[in-house]
Amino acid sequence: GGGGGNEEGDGEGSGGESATVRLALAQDVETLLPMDSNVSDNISVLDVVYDGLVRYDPETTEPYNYVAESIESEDNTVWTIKIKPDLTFQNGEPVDAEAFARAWNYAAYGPNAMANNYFFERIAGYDEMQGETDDEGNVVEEPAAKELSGLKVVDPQTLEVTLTGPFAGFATMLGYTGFFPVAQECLDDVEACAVKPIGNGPFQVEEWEQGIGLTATRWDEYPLEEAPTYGTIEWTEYAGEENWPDFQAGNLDFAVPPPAELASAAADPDLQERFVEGPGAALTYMAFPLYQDGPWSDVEFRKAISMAIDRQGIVDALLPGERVPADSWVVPDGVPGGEAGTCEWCEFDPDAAKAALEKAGGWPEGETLTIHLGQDETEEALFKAIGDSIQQVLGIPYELDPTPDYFDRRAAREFTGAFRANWFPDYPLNENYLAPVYASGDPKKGNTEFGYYGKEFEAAIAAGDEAATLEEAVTKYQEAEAALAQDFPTVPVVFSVNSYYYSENMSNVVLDPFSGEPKLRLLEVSDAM
Amino acid sequence: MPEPTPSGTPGAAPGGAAATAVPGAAPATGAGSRSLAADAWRRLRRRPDVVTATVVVVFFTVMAAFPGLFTDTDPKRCIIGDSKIHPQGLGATHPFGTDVHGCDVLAQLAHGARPSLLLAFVVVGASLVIGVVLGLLAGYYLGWVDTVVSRTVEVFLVIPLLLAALLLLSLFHNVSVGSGTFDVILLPALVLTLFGWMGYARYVRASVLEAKNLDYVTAARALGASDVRIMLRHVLPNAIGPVTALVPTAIAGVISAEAVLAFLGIGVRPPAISWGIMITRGSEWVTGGYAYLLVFPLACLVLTVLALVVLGDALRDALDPRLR
Amino acid sequence: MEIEIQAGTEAGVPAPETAQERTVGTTLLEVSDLAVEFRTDDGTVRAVDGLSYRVEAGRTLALVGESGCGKSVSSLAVMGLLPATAHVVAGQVRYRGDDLLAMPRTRHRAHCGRHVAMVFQDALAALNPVHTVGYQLTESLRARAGMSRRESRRRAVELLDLVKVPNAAQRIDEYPHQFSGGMRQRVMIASALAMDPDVLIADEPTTALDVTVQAQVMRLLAEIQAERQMGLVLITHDLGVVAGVADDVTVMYAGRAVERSAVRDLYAAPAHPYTRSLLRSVPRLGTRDDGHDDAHDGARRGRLPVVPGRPPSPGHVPSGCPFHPRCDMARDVCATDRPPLAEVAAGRSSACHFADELLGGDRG
Amino acid sequence: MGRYIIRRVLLGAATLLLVTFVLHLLTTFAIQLNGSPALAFFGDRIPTDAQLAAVEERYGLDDPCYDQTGNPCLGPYVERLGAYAQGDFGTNLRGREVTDIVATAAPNTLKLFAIVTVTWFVLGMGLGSAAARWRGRSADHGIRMTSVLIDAFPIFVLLLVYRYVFAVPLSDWARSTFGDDSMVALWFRPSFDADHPWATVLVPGILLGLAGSAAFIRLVRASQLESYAGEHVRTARSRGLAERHVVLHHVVRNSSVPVVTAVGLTFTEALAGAVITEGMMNIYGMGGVLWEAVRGNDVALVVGIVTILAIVTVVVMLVVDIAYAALDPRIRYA
Amino acid sequence: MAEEGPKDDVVLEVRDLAKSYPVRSGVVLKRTVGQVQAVDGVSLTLRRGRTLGLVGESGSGKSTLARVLVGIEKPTRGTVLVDGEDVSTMSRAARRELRRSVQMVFQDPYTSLNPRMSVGDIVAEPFRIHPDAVPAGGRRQAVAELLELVGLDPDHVNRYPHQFSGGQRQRIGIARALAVKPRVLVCDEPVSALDVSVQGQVINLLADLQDELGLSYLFIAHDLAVVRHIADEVAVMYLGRVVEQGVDRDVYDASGHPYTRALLSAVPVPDPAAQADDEVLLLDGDPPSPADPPSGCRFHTRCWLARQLASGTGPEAADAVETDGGPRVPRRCATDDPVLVPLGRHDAHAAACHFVGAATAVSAARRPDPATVPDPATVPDPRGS
Ligand SMILES: Nc1ncnc2c1ncn2[C@@H]1O[C@H](COP(=O)(O)OP(=O)(O)OP(=O)(O)O)[C@@H](O)[C@H]1O
Ligand SMILES: Nc1ncnc2c1ncn2[C@@H]1O[C@H](COP(=O)(O)OP(=O)(O)OP(=O)(O)O)[C@@H](O)[C@H]1O
Ligand SMILES: [Mg+2]
Ligand SMILES: [Mg+2]
Repeated sequence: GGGGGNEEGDGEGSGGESATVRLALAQDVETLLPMDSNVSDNISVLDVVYDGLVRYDPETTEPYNYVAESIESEDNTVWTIKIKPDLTFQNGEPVDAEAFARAWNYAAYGPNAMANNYFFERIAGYDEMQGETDDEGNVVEEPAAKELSGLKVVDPQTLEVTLTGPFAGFATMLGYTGFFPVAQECLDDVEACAVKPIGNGPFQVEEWEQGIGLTATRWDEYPLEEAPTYGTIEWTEYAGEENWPDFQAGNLDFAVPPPAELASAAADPDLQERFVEGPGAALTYMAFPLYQDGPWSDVEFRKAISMAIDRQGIVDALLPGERVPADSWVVPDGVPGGEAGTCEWCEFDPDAAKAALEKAGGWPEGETLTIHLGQDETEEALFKAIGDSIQQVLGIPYELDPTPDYFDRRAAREFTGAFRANWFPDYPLNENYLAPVYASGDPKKGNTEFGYYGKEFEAAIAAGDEAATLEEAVTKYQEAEAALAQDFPTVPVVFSVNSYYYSENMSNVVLDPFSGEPKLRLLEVSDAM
Repeated sequence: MPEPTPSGTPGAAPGGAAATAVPGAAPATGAGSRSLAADAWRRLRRRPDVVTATVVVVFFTVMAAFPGLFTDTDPKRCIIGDSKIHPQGLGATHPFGTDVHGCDVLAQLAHGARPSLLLAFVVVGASLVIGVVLGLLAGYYLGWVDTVVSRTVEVFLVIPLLLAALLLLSLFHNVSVGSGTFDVILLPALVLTLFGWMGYARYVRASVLEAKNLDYVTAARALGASDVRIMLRHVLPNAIGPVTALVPTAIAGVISAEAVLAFLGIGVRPPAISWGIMITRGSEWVTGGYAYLLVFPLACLVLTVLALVVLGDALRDALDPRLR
Repeated sequence: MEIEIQAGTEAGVPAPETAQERTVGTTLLEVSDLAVEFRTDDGTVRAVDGLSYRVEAGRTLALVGESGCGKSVSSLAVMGLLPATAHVVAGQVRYRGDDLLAMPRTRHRAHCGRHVAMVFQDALAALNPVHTVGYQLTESLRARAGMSRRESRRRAVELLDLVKVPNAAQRIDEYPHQFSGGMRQRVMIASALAMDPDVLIADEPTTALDVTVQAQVMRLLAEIQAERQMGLVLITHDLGVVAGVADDVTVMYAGRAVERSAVRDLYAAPAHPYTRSLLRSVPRLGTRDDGHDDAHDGARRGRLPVVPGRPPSPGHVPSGCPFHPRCDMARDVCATDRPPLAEVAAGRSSACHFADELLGGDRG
Repeated sequence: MGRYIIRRVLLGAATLLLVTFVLHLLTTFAIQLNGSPALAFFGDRIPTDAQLAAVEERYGLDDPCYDQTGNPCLGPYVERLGAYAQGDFGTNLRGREVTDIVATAAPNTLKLFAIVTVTWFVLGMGLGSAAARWRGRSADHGIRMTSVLIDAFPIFVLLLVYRYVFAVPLSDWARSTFGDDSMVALWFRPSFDADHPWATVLVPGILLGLAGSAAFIRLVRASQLESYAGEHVRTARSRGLAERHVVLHHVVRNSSVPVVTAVGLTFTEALAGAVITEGMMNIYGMGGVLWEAVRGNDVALVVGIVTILAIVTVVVMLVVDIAYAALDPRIRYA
Repeated sequence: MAEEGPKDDVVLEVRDLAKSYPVRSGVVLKRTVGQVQAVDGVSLTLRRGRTLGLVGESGSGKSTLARVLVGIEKPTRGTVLVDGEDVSTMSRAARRELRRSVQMVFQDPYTSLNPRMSVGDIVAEPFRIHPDAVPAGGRRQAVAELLELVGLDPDHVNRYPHQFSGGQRQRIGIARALAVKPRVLVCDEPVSALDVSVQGQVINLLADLQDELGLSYLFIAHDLAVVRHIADEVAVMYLGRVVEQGVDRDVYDASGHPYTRALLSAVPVPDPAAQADDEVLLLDGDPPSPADPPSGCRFHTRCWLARQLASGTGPEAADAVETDGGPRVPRRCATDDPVLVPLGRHDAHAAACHFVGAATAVSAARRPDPATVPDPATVPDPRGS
């Protein structure tokens, strides 16, 4: 990491303050409040507007201290965070322990309904801030507390955090958007702040015309080191992903071609020079309603399905360069603890698949396998191909059921067949791929989504949480993944791949393995305009 | 030769004398009363463009009815490894190539004809009936009938199709509609009909407002014709012009709307096949060098619509005696 | 067939009428040998078959004849307004020597309205329902002579006044459906007169008018004619009107002229049996030939004398003389030979084998 | 007539009430059946009841009636009406003012519609009249077939091909020929630019208009043919008027009732096309906003936007109905 | 009187009938600026088997009256009695039956035929509406006979109205009206577009039908000779009012109203020699607008008699007043609305003129020379005798 000071542009590439980066932004971004921002688009904006306690290494995704001077814990339960001195918000307010406590309390308070509320689950006093609801979801009891009891401002530069139990990965979480500090002025008028944030990062939001575009300019008094040299970032909001022609016409600096254009873009030598690629963090997998009796209750059936999917063929035909076949439950590259090949039955093997199905007792005559999914064209294409593959190999007729109320039906356990699922991690740790998805602690019902309960798995996760060091924890979590592999509740299908084409003015383009977005703080821009 | 009497035809039997007066005139009973429809049929048969169009329509109708005649490949047999094979020409395994998923394009075209055409005709037919009936009643009676119809039209016009489509989906998502052809198109047909009749109603109402004041309508009323008769025989035939102009293109509209609905999840659901779905999917690949994925289904659609347009226009002309 | 075209003298637009003086007796319009055919489902039908007539400045020619004998169709042919299913198969229509039918359509059209104007038979249908009467009256003035809006409005009132529509100033803003049948007919006449044409073809211009207004309108036409030396072709069934205003009469039967004569001669001694029967058929105001008394209950009045039989339809015109099946003088030759329209006396022509007999007999 | 208009305005208000109510019902049932839109907020994560309740409250979906399938939820409806009466159209799920959203989105959509309407009108009147005038000749066949051909292409195909095949080379060419910031370069921009709304909405508008024009061309042709058959056309010709004048004043004018109906319907029909066009050309407009709102079950936004659309529609319909009487004096309203 | 038959002899009777149309102005926002009194207080009776001729100025409300009679228009005021029964209070079924028994021939043969129906269908339509009129099998024959009856070629059943000439279309309209053998036929200028020969045939036909079937006709025409020929009684309308009515001979030979006299004098005689020396009693001035009818006697603005009287020597001359812009007329004419007064030999003959006597007196001569009109003072008051 690291960039130069404000004045000196290093080398011919840097165009100085007049240079502009033009990016696309999804139109459904509605807020820039850090506590409320949980999709990659506003996260990527906030990444230059705010500074977190830690930041992640673009290569390894290892966290390193940034606003924090140090983050320490004896027991992985009580954490002491020291904050660098003399830091301020763009409005002049100090960035101190109070600024963090203020933000975290606001986010954790249930009635504020912040999108990142759940990140604070592990901090002591979280439950008291949530209130009670009855079965119908009506609030029966107001929250007892307005502040997290586990949060203590020791002095302006020191914050002490007490967790409900040990968690070795806590420091890793702190670079996430939800943990950014906010100014008092921001909380005084949250609505204004959501549109025009008061950040502490190298850029400040100039104007945000919602639905149309967002402009950020460099904050000249930025005190820390990771500041780019160019002056302006312009985000144009897009309703869909239809921005490739704009890139071609020179109106955007970064873009990804649609599937049909992939081949021609790859064949263009000029474009190939301006191509960057890196592993992604998202996993697409296929799940089964284990809460229901069906052929899928048999693990052999699930294996049969998994081996019947021609992952490589599907990726090559539909999404070359955008996905890679998955053979594990945690993305192998870029996330601590990620390992390739943990899934033994993720190879396409028609014969083995047929044999497994045989073992499982076959598919009931005359039935159709329903595959539930949300309304997304890419996914529909993907799962149609999966369905075709299954039908081809196992002779199981299938039917796609794209529904708009996918999440609701899934939560209500209404699915009657296989369904697609996605996981995009919140912070780079293998734990985040496992615990939130599969752990439930409820042997009867299993987890909400698909009714899975794995005894060994739960034990390994718990052991990981209690581990003394992060390394140790990661190993434990890997054991959990191995347990999962044996139970085989879900079928990993594909991992995402991050890639971008960029314009001639861009150099030093590095993709964040985690969000897949270009690292704006590392980017160098020549002033071609 | 009649007796030349200056006082003219003698009193009784009026008509009798006159009939013999013109030699060479065919006896009155000889001329059967040909209907307008029969007339139209006679003149349509003779036009080459009509014949061509009929052949096209029959071709696709047969395709819809018996897709097996055109291909013996199962349209649902999709092998991802065979993805995007370019057309190989007739006689080969994949005469029209394969799509992204490795499904045979020809097989899909043949099997996609039925849902698409059935849907188009059901929707256009049903909305035509609803629209024409309501428009006719509104324009003819005015008063409260018009108020009710016009308000209903407005309400339906402003409620977005997509919103209603989504609602209907949620109403029906637990109802298993089955997988027969008609079941497959039931939901989209319902939605598109419910939100497709208003235009016809407005056009018909407008023309009826004009047509009902014409003298011959008054004349029919004076004859004691019932309102139904006046509407059907006198007002409607002279008010239907704009609507007949819209119908053939509406068919195309329905087939493309079906594609949008399919995407929403209430159209013809994949892996069921329809031209609409093929067009939507094909359009994604048209720029990547796989134009045939769009061209084939679109050509089927365009051909059908063109044929219908030719037929529709010819029919309209044939049914307008004033153009003779 | 000779076609005379004044080689390129005036391209398209005819010269303003002031350039061409009208003196009584100048031949303005001459129709010769006109034949019109319709294409129908039952084959072609000849609606007009060899019609000739001549219109002179300041004179009125009456076209009379059976309903359906081709009077309107021939007029439409003169105006170049035949429907698409009809076409002229023979003959010429010369306006001041130029054959209108040989001209390109636009040039022919340019003659319409200004040189040859027409009043249509069906007044309501012929008026545009969506334009005000005032607009339609002066449309040609505005579009062709570039008259201003205000001036044309004034002119519209004048024209409507001219044809005795009450309250003209107000009614020019009304629409045709608000006018009574007679008023519509007067509007038609007024609009045809708007451009001050050389020749006016009036197709039953007064059928919907009461006799007082009819008299007014006919007098008006006569005045205009006298003043401007306009040639008038009057198509009518009212032999009383013919007697009152026409100078010459052409009697048509089954698409062709069967008698041509000056009006007085015709009434005095018809030279064709059809004409004779027509004249006999006219109901007369004064004569109640039945002699029934005041008590209406008993005896019925007598019947009107009529020509027996049905008029031939253009599809089935009898051979020989088309009138022979209904003719009280018919002999064998009539069924086989078609008599030509031939001069039978000074200024009189008749298409009857026995015209001499007819004239002689009447004289004697 | 004056009374007719007053009555129509009152009826229009009633329609609005009805529309908002029907919408309210639809969206309420949708929520009751689909479950709370708040769930989508959590994506693949499963919220606790408390979290859900908090989000629901923020979305104004906390009224218990939303959990009882079949309950028409009159309370929230009345509340909403009250707010509307005070000009408060509420906020969307994310707390943004509906009026603010509309204020940003509506002008772009209206620009699009203006171009669509003009395209329709010009093409329809021009080509439709030409086809009617030369009925049965090759011009007629050509126009009809071409228009149907274009019409059979779904709008998204047209836009897609334009964007991916034509826009970039055209835009490059325009930039090199006329300069980077020239009007022409803007015309061919592959997507909308809020700074130059008219220039960048031109081509998409024309394409959308093109896609819908076939029906309109055919409509114009059909109604003009009807007029051509009228005897009054013969009268006009007998006046020696130029054919152009006859066509304009006696054919076009007499066939204007269906045309006006069509123009009246453009607005509502174009909205469906606008969803796609706006999405593909990245125009921030009513179609796209509504589409997202519908998909996100954003009740307040849906009802707010549709109410505004309904007002426009009701007014347009009223104008059209009045125009009928002005265009055809024979039409009388009781 | 002899012809005052029993009451049930009357098939159709109208009492004090009025019909007005609103006059609108403005292009978009139309306001009603007045009323056209198309028909204003007309009372008439039509007897079984008789013909009532209706003549009058164009625009005087004849067609409107006819339309009200057959029920196409609702009267603004007054009642229509058919067989003594008030039409407005009839049951639906009765009204339907009524529609069948009262038929109409429309004035405009061009617009009253559906352009999309073949002639056969048009003429057969009444059979379809009233299926009991002719058994289904015999309809084709019946249509052919009807066409034959009105002098059209039955081979033309498959043609469409636009393929016929004006007169032919008029005959189609007559055939249609005759199809269901109505009891009353309202003919609105049924022969105006026919040549005299066909006209004669049609009129003979109507007369025959009347003799055979006892039809009653309301016969509207401008051709007074035709009316005289066919009608038993005649009513003369002027500006929405009946100004004179009576049996034909009385009205024609001893007209009591100056308008009737003017009408008669204007009839063109089909004899050029005779016409040259005929003096037509031309009415001066414009026909007044029915939207704004003149005060007093509606005819006074154009009345030759009133003008004569005003310029004569009698008491009326002394009393004469100036109408605005118009001629001097006797005060009574300009202020008092005359009522129908009986005159002449029959009670049925009545005219609405203040100076009926004066007009009758000059009626003796068929074409009165205005100069020889006797001084009204010397004319005995008809009511007095
Ligand atoms: N479009 C047509 N198609 C076929 N025949 C037609 C058409 N128009 C007119 N005719 C026939 O041509 C003949 C002449 O018609 P035309 O209108 O000239 O008669 P007319 O002399 O004006 O009669 P009328 O006095 O009744 O108006 C008629 O027999 C009619 O049937
Ligand atoms: N629909 C209408 N709206 C307004 N005024 C009308 C309407 N119909 C008729 N009138 C007016 O009523 C008056 C009487 O019309 P009507 O048609 O009854 O006259 P008419 O006696 O039949 O005349 P004609 O002999 O010319 O046919 C006219 O002044 C006419 O303008
Ligand atoms: Mg004629
Ligand atoms: Mg009339």
